[in-house]
Amino acid sequence: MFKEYSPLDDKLFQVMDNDGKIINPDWMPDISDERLQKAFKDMLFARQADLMAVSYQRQGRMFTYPPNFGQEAISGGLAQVMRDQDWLVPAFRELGAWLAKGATLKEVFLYFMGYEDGTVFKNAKNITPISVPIGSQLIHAAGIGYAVNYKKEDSVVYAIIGDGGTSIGDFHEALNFATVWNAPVVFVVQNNQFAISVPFKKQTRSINIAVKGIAYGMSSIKVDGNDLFAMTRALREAEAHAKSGKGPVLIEALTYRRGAHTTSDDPTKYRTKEEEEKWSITDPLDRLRKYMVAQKLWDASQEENLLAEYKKEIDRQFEEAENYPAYPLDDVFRHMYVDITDDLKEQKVEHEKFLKWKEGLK
Amino acid sequence: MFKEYSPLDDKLFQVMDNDGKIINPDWMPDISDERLQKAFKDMLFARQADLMAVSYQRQGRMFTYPPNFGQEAISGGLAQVMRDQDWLVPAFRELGAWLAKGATLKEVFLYFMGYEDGTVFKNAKNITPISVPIGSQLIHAAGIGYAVNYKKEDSVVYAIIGDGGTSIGDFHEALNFATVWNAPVVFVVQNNQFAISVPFKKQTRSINIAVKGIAYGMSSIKVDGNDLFAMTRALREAEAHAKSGKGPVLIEALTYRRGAHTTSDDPTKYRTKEEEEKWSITDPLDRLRKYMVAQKLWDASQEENLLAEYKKEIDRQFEEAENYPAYPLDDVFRHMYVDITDDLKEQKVEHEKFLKWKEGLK
Amino acid sequence: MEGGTEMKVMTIVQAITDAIDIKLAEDPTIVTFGEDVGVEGGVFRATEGLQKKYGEHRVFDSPLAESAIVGSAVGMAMNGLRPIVEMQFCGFVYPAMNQIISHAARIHNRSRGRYKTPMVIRFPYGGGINALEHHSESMEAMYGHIPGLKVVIPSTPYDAKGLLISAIESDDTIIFMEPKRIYRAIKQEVPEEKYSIPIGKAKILNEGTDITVIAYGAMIREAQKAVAMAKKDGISVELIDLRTIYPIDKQTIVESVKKTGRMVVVHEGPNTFGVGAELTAIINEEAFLNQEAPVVRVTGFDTIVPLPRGEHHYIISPEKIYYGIQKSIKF
Amino acid sequence: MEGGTEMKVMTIVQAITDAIDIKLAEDPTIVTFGEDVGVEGGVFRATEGLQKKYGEHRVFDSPLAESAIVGSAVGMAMNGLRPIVEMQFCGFVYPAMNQIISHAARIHNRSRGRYKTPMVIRFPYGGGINALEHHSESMEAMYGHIPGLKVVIPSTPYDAKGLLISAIESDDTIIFMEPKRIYRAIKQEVPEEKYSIPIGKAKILNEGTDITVIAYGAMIREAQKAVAMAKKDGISVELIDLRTIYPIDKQTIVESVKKTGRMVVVHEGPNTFGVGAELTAIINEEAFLNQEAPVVRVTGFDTIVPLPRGEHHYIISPEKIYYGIQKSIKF
Ligand SMILES: Cc1ncc(C[n+]2csc(CCOP(=O)(O)OP(=O)(O)O)c2C)c(N)n1
Ligand SMILES: Cc1ncc(C[n+]2csc(CCOP(=O)(O)OP(=O)(O)O)c2C)c(N)n1
Ligand SMILES: [Mg+2]
Ligand SMILES: [Mg+2]
Repeated sequence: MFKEYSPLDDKLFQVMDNDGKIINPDWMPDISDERLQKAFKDMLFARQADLMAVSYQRQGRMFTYPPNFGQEAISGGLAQVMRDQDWLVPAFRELGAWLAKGATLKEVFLYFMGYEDGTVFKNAKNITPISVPIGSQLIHAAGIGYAVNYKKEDSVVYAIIGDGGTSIGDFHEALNFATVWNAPVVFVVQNNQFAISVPFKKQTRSINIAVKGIAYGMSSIKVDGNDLFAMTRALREAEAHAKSGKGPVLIEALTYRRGAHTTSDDPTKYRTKEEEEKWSITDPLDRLRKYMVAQKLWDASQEENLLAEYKKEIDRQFEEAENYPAYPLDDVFRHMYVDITDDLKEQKVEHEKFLKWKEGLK
Repeated sequence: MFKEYSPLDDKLFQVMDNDGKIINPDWMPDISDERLQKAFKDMLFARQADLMAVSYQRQGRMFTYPPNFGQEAISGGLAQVMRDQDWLVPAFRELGAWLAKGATLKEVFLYFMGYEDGTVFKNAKNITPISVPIGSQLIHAAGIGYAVNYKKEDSVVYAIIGDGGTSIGDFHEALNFATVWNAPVVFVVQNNQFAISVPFKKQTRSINIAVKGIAYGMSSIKVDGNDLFAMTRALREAEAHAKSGKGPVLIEALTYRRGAHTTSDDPTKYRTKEEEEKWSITDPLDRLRKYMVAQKLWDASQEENLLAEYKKEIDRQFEEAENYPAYPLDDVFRHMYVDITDDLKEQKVEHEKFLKWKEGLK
Repeated sequence: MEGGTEMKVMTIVQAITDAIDIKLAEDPTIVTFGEDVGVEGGVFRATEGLQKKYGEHRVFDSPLAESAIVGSAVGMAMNGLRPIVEMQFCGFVYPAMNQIISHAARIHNRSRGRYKTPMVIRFPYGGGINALEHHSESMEAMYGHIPGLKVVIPSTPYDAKGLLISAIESDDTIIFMEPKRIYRAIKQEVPEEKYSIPIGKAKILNEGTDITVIAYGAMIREAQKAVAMAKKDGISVELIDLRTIYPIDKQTIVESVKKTGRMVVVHEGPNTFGVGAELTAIINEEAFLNQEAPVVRVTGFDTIVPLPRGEHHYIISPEKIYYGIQKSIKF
Repeated sequence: MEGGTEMKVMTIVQAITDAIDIKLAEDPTIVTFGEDVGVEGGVFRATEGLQKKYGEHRVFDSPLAESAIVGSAVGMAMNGLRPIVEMQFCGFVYPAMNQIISHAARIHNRSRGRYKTPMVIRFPYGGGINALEHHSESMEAMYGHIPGLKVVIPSTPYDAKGLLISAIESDDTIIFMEPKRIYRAIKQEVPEEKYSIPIGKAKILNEGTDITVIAYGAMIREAQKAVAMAKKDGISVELIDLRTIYPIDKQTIVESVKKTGRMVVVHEGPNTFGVGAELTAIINEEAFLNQEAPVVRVTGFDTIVPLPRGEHHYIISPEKIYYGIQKSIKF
């Protein structure tokens, strides 16, 4: 596949068109009906949670939140390939992938409500915490991949980054180390066309992101990131490639950030309604729905009921998060080291003395 | 030329073979006989200075020195294109290029004897100081190039780096910024196949270094760095490209570091005599001499006399450097800021008090 | 300022925009760039409107790469420009550390004065805005420890404008750290015209006789509240705004402590190897015989700034500063 | 050490190799890598012979990229390995600052203890070897200021081995700085077997009553000469090797100064915001009433370490330390 879709030709790997028609049946991935229904539901759930997160934030019930609206098929594809023993190395805009890996929505809410506890993802196997410094997590993926080889594990590492992130040095170093080490890493670039306000065309003059793999001798492909089938198929090929010892793969997943960068951003400052509308036609959920309805795998009339159910569940998890216990003073200190220093113990004791004194003031 | 010699084909751009025969006359650059004689002499001088630098160091008369032995045609090519208004942004292994730009050998010796004064290159126009942190100087080149465009200057920026340097994040960021800004920068990678002890094949899995340009949409080419004609021609094409507003160019100059990494390095630890001998056949001076002798542009029997003259001159400059005035205390402080701080003034005064006290001890 | 000067009410962030605006208008060698600096006008709107006014060549977005932003500014400076670069947050400067330490701070020395780097690296710092990880750091002591840098932190709109103008006009590399917590919290009348405030000079905000409190940036406001609490209890506090982290205005500080005999230092960054340590050392060296009590450090913990729900534990309250004052007084 | 232990004369660099060797033999999760670490055995030969002994998967060269070296070690650690990485010089760590500050120092806290980063980042530091620019830095205070790191500096072969073994066995991220100036200058009998020296404990090298001198790394040797000079003049110096820069062993230092009443701190790195400042602050806080004189800082200037011909101005001589001792005594 990496030969057929050489990024040098800037061909986009698609399986399904915007109307949900399969235009590239040779590359249609094998997904059972049940699995597909689950995939669609999960994407629907993620979108609903995402929309509600934005509105919780507007209500002042959460601090900041990075919307995934429009990018659900990338996480949806990852959900098709990630196994327990595989690693997910995310940035911060991978809601569906986190959930697929075993994180709970409540945890995600907790994180964006301001608790580190929310990024522990304690029931998710092999997932690294949310990583905010752009690009830096890709290098961890290379290291994790080295350890996979070293320990002869059967794991693939899925590492996620945005289009803006491809400009930073760590992107380059990570891809280089991963290839030099033949590490089983699949790098997925969510090319949502913006880094906050900066459009992709200001990030680089390369014809696309996938060609950047050539600089490392890495197999790479540009995929329609709003096409669940294309994403799934590309990820499966990448998985096979990585597992067979052929080294890492770079997947550019072309998509569009339909929402704001975060809830504190206002995209009207830097892009047009027309552009937004143009991209809305490619929406990953709409396309998949059309396909599934046509295949009689989905009854759109049920969707409202389902959404009502989802809303309840999302509200429930959000409220649970809202009722999370207060953040104890001890939590500021106790995780700083495995072997905590006297210095930190003292600082805590001293602060407690102050708190007592402050009590006395009143 | 960048089309004809696409780095994707891993074709090496050569004009002259190892026997000094022109094998690619279409691409032979236009150089007058005098100019060529001067180029050869300059390369000869640089080599002689380089060899003597190593032996001065062995005699304990210099601290450390990075040999250029075997890489002279790269600097030799740069000498053909660099004008006063052009910038040279070097790393630390560009003896011939420094001299061509107007630095004196004495200055170079001073630097490696341990004086910052040696990297001021005060009579050389538009040259940046020797840069030791690998890769970092390429970014300066992008910034200088931005300023060239901003001020509408007629300048080209020549930025030099080694093969090892292509692994570091700054390489990536520099190439990206330069293309995004359409900066008139020619990046020259001296691929001498080693980064200290680490062979090139351990740096990357890309088929060559030139292909890395594709990641930035940058024109690039792999050139025989031991072929003065190929280097000259490639640099001229790159110059024209950069000047015409088409943006930067990446030149991989394939060469071999025939000497040690620096005088404190012992290459026998990590490479074989056979390898060294294999590469000695491609020596840039030997090839050029063969060509020139065949063209009756050079009389090899004169070379010994010339070398004797050069040796004298090199010794003279070295001795001048050795007689350089002592490094005054004030020089530790006075260049730290344009507007020096009271803190530094005090530290100097306090140190002088100590020195007085110490005098009294004796 | 002289009478007759037009004044305008500004926030700190507006004062910053105003300083850059004035200098862009005045000096064609000035450019400003960074992530989202152009069209968007910066995530905190510090460069709002400037691209429209001065064009894309002078005010622009860069690709997402801090090392290249700082490093290319070094190159521009070597070729005659005077760049002002924005790093989006204090916590995102680290990819640029090599360019800052190895080049921006050194080119002048390395080239024995041949090349200058008249550049400003500006970024918001500090906690208290309920932000994600890496958005609340205060690493001024780290920058102060790097030879070749000067480090400036304003605490009011008036100072922000005057100090930033000095920073832009300086021929040295200036780290300009902006207290984002009070970007919009304080409004003040600021002269419309150009003026500058010297780098390296602290300011006595409140004269007092019993104890000296030294703070800067967003901590000034908290310290002022503590000063008011102390006043109620009959303690006369001399409050000093440090304004410049390096070079430190030893004279003002030492004179004050010689008068009061006591000192409290307040800062958000980690305690150990922080600004408080250096100020203590200075007092110890220069006013030892006047010290009536140990210097009290009211600072951040040696921890990562917690996410918002835990941040109240970390953040320095006026009460905590007053606690420090009491501790010193009662010694 | 117990009697009966086999001893071997080693330099510091040999002791380091020995520590890594012992741990590689004992623990299959340990790997070590960096630029020139494999075939070459490191530019200072600290990993000499280890690739031959343990194979290319455990001891290897990496591409030239400090950020990736540190960052991939973080990843390896998250997936169960215990990496030891070498940075070639203190002046070349900066490209890795973001990985160090934002990840190596934080993953444990960020993940609330789910992931540990049991890794050692080791590198030579300090001046005095007639090196090029960037090869003489001493930035320990900078690392000490970063929450989440521990910073260790040995001064003898015995300590180098024992401290490095502790560092490798620690589940925290350790910055291990090696005084390259004395890599080979000191030979000492060192036990062949494994032993460890606790991180965070200073060592009293010389008991004394008149004044406390605190140093570490290559400055210990210089301080010892100063102690001898002082002895001749009848001054009894208590010499303490700090050994760990963070966390600081306050107890040992404070107890000593409570006894002697005077302190001199010696370090190579820049003065302002340096280790001397923090030690002064500690003494000021904990032994104020015992202080008979201000703490004297004998440190590097706030300048870049000059190239070799100027380095003698910068470098700290025994005389300069003794000058500091005199200054304190005569106060
Ligand atoms: C090193 C670094 N610099 C700056 C930032 C601030 N920042 C957060 S998100 C972002 C844009 C990221 O764009 P992209 O990589 O395309 O990801 P997206 O947000 O589109 O998912 C920036 C600049 C950061 N987090 N880290
Ligand atoms: C950031 C950084 N890391 C490490 C070093 C130490 N070092 C000096 S030269 C060198 C190898 C450079 O190799 P290459 O780029 O191929 O240039 P060459 O020496 O072959 O000319 C290394 C690792 C350095 N100077 N800077
Ligand atoms: Mg994006
Ligand atoms: Mg090389």
